[in-house]
Amino acid sequence: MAERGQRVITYAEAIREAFVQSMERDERIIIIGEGVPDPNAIFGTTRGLQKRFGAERVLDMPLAENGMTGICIGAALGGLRPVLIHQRIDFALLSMDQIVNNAAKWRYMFNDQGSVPLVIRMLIGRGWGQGPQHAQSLHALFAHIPGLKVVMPATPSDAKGMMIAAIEDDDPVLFIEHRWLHGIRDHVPEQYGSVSLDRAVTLRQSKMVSEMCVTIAAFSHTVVDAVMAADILEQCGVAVTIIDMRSARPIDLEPVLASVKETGHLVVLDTGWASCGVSAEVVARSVERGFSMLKKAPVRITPPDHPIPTSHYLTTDCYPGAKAIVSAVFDLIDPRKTIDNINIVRDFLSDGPKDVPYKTFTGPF
Amino acid sequence: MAERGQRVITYAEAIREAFVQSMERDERIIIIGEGVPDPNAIFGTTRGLQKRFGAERVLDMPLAENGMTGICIGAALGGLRPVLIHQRIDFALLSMDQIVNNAAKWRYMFNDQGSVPLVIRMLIGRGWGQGPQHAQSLHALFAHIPGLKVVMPATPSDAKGMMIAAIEDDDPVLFIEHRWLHGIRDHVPEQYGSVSLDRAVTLRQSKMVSEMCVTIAAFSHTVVDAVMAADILEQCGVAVTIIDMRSARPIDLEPVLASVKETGHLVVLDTGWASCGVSAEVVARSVERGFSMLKKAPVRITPPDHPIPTSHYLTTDCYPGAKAIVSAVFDLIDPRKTIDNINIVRDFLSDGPKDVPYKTFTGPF
Amino acid sequence: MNENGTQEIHLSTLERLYRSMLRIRMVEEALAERYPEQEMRCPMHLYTGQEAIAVGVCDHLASTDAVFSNHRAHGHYLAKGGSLQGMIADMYGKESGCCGGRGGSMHLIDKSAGFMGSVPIVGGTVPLAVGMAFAFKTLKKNRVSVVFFGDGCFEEGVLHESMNYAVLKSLPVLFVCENNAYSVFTGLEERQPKRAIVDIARAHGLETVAGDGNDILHVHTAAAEAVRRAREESIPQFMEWQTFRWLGHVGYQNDDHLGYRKPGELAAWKTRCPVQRMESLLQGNHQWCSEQLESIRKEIDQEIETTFIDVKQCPAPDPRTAGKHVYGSTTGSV
Amino acid sequence: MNENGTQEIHLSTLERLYRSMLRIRMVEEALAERYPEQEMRCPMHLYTGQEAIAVGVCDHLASTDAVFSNHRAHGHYLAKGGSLQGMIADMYGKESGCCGGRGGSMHLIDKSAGFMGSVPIVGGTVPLAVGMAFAFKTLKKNRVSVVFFGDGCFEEGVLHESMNYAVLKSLPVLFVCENNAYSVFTGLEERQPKRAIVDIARAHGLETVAGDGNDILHVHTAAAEAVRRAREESIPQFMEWQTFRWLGHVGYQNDDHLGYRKPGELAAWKTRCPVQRMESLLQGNHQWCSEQLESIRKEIDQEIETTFIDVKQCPAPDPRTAGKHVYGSTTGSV
Ligand SMILES: Cc1ncc(C[n+]2csc(CCOP(=O)(O)OP(=O)(O)O)c2C)c(N)n1
Ligand SMILES: Cc1ncc(C[n+]2csc(CCOP(=O)(O)OP(=O)(O)O)c2C)c(N)n1
Ligand SMILES: [Mg+2]
Ligand SMILES: [Mg+2]
Repeated sequence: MAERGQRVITYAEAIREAFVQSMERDERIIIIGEGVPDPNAIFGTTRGLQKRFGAERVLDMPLAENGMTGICIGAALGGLRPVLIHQRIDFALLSMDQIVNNAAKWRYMFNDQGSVPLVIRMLIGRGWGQGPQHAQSLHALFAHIPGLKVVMPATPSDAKGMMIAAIEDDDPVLFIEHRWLHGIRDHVPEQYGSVSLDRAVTLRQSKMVSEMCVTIAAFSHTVVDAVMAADILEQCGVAVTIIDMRSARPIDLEPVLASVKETGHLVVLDTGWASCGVSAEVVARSVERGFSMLKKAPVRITPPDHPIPTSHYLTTDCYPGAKAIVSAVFDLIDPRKTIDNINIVRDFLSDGPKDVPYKTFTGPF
Repeated sequence: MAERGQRVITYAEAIREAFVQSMERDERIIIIGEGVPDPNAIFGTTRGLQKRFGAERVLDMPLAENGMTGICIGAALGGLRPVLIHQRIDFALLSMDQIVNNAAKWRYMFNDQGSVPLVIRMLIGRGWGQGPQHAQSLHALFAHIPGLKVVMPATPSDAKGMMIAAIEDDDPVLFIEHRWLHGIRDHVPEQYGSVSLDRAVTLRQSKMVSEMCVTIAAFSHTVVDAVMAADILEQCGVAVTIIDMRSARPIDLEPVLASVKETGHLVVLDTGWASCGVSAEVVARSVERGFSMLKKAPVRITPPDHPIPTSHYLTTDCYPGAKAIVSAVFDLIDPRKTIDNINIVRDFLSDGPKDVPYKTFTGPF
Repeated sequence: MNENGTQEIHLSTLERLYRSMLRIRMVEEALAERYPEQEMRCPMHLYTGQEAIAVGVCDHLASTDAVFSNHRAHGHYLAKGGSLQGMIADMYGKESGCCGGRGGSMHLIDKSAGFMGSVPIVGGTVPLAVGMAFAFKTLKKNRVSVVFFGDGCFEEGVLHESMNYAVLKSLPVLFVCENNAYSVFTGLEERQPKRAIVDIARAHGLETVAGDGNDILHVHTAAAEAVRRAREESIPQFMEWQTFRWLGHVGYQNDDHLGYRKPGELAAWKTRCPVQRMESLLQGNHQWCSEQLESIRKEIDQEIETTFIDVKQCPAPDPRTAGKHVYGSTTGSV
Repeated sequence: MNENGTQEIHLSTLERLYRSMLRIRMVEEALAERYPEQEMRCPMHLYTGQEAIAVGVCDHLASTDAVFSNHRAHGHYLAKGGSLQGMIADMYGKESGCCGGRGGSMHLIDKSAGFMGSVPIVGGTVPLAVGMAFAFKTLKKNRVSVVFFGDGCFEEGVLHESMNYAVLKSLPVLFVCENNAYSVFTGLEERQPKRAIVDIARAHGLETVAGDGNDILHVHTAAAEAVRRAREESIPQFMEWQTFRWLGHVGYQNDDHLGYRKPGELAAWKTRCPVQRMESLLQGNHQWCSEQLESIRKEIDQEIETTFIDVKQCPAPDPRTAGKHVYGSTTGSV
């Protein structure tokens, strides 16, 4: 985890730094994707790489998601270590065949005689009217498939460390970034170093002074919501433990169970739909393994079960944030509490537009 | 549900009958898929249809899953009612883009100004060395997506009634058939009639005489396993209620909750992987809605978390059947019971090859 | 026929084409002007510079013919007769928008005009147009289905699957490839080898035509024949038109300073502005005076201004309706 | 060159080609004979009749060159030098199989021979071969990557995406389309319009050749040049060979009685049996006596018999190992 004293950079810069340091170390790494060398440079994350590492290792590509995924698998089997990038995870649906039928199974079906060291970065869009086909959080589709690793770092230091680990990994890793995390700044180690792909982490743990306590297990950008909610909840006397789940496959339940043992209450947050989502899996496993520790049924907080409309007027309730979390926690630990009669909440939660990551953001996106 | 006195036909014949009766009623229905008019006739389910309804309504197609799905969506928007068939659900991965981005969202994103009355039949393969790419149970990928309906009938009468309902439905319905169900024979109504797509059904309910009772919620072919397990369990004094879930989206939890209220024990069976699967969803919802009724944590019984190998020697434990269910139920209701000391179990469970649906079956498959 | 193989076109047609192109141009200029107000909160891909293609093709279509399109849809939508009010209202996220606000710039529809839908997944609508043509043929409707897409889209496998089926079944479909030489910031040479798109389409068995997409007379004449052959003989057609977008891939600004295009490329294409070429034609061959042009401009301007005023007054949709219409009945909701 | 444009081929080469074709034929005959015993419990797609293509192409490849293939892989695998024992053992589901039993007929691999993998998802390996060629070029290895696929596969969009990239990057890859006119029971005319597959490949910018795939001399000569140009000049190549499978799509039996093929089609193709044509050539032009042919047959027969005996004695894999190798480390398991 990030430590004080390290210099502060954004999530996007952290990914870029992971690329630079990895590529310097290992000549076999190539970066490929629509727009990788272009002026936008995948929201800055690939800026300058082509100049530095040459056009043979840093490549744009045709619009051909399934074909290019297969080509990257072939290149990986041939000794390269490709990182393939999709600017929206929605585009990756075109390549489900190659990801699920080939990448996920190559090592297994050929009895360990080959592996696919391929990283596929997929960005989850949100806000500024991304709409039904550009704002999906589809990671659960991949988390269902044995043979894949599916990580969703939420902090800049994890973004760097997990990208390095993903590139070092000999198996296919889907590296899923929420677009709204890119601007987040935090302390990030300067040196090359990996963060393991299969460990959830306790991000924050407030001291329990009463029975009012809760465990929040959060994926990706919902970690940000969880932190905001925890600020509010703590001021209301609720002790909150936030587990940044980090990975959707494998799911590391240990810190969740350890915390639930103390709190007895679990809230699971995800950016993806509930049904057959990673939130369902966390609930199912928590119950299977921690039934007797739970005082009440775990609660899932996820987007509602419909596509995301474009109009910002319509998306008000599509991205449940801190407010929804606080409400859910109140319901769980003390149903008499309501969010409306707590002044502190109003101070925390702005009524500004909900379709931008921060107030000064302007479109287009 | 099927009633005694009706004539007995197979699951495959029931589907064919649904086609014949639907197509006679509605000229707009077309059937399209690789091999639809060929001598194998999709395992008999499309036999004779081309002769009867003509080559304009009953069509073979090129190998182009994504394109043909889009073409069927376009045809549906243009006033036809296509039924598209994939001989293996694994091939449908190629068409995830059209299914998820277009079919599932058309009505929603265009504010109810169009709908996609499309049925996509997908067959789950199993046995006779289908192996890693031909024996996947991928329905959870679709069950995650709002805008789709995903049904998995387990009985011949449901196969007929739900196919009729799927064809009548104005929204995209994925009709998922387990290959091993095709040969199952049962009473099926002769007349045209639909079975609703969103209702689970209590298939069997044994009288409770003691505390030893359990609710089994089963999808698709696992209903067959559940019935076998129930036969054994009942002889051991365990009362079993089997809910045939019928649909993976929507999931109808009412009969499950009603039964769990009585039994306090829930076992969920699915042919698909556990992680982010429909079994996870059933467990999560049962807990969310029935926490206080559950005496113990629900149990999931699913294939192990790896691809299916080809060798029949290796698949012994890949398809947990009646034996695994009986064991799990014993663990749940009385951990001292073990399957080995119960003679009756041995009589029920054969040691024959596990890669064929019935003993007289011969390959190739 | 003149030297371009184009027919002499009646003045009333020229005026219609001019009006249609100019209207698209002016609507997009108005959008660009207002976009920085941050009230149209959705990605927008302006069509400026490419107007001749949409207009030249759609002029031959009836409202019962179908058009599908992509992320860069404004021109196709307007040329096909889609409601201006419906489009702009959707960009503002309003209830009266053509998708009730659910779509925005990237998802347009106006079924009454035969504009059957545009979506931003590249290639997403191509097979849909083929499927619609299949329905037209099966249901014996005397209609044509048209799909507009870019040079980038041609790289998607689904396009080839769609062409194969269109030819296999002799469907009344017209593929219109707008080759503006870029996909976002990426030039054609980084995505496709040096060979002609249209040659691949022809090898698939499609009837093809290619040319200068900024020459409305060429587009219009070729499209007349293509639409006729598709409609009357059910022979699928493919057109590849060279053109250029003037503004950035997304957003409202010129982005030429970013340096991803060849120097002078934009300037050269601007001299081939389809709107201006038509103005010269009208003023030259047909002796129109500038007042005539000006009055058309005024009319359109009036329409646009009124529309924006109307749209801004329209009510926003109720967020509680966001969950509606996932399914036709309620049976599907989980 | 002779009239077919084929080079005169040295007798030792002819013998090698003959042996390789005959061996594939005899292996598959032996498989068909034993398949009904229900001990090889996996779907099998026999290559009988098409042997000249695999053999004619693979004869020019080194074991460091890569071959990828599809569901109908036995011929490609054996022609490339894949272990017979490894293949048959996998069909029997044995631990010593080339995939430890995890693959069976539809998933073959022998990396030591450069047979890099076959899978039954149609089109699945096509981009992989292109990617491997990309790695060869990037890593400056002087190698060629080859993929075998059928006429049905040509309908998959991924093929076109793969061709586009191969040409764009000038990769040392050879696409070999085995056009046996059927996909399962479905004739070409129900899946593709009347135009040549090879023309589409050529329009993509590939160097192409097409011809009678049962004429080993033609295949062999053309492949020599194609492999040379791919290897030395890194120019991607495409071949379309007409051929015919003798047996059913899957399984071990002749299925001609089902009537899905044109009457007489199979019989006509059988007269063009590549093995027999080579025997005639050897006996005619090269005055081989039938004893010479017979002794080769005996040798192969011996090898096959021994292999089956060996394989049957091999141990079955332990079902408790079925969960292994999902990931390289244990970190991925859930
Ligand atoms: C399947 C898919 N891949 C990538 C994108 C991102 N994207 C949106 S528009 C676009 C450019 C498409 O280029 P072209 O088809 O030439 O159309 P143009 O923008 O030039 O009009 C890209 C890459 C997408 N929307 N969908
Ligand atoms: C993506 C996909 N679609 C469909 C199938 C079913 N299938 C298996 S082999 C085959 C025929 C392929 O025909 P072709 O490519 O001509 O090869 P051939 O069998 O003639 O050698 C089909 C349709 C599949 N395996 N994968
Ligand atoms: Mg373009
Ligand atoms: Mg074939």
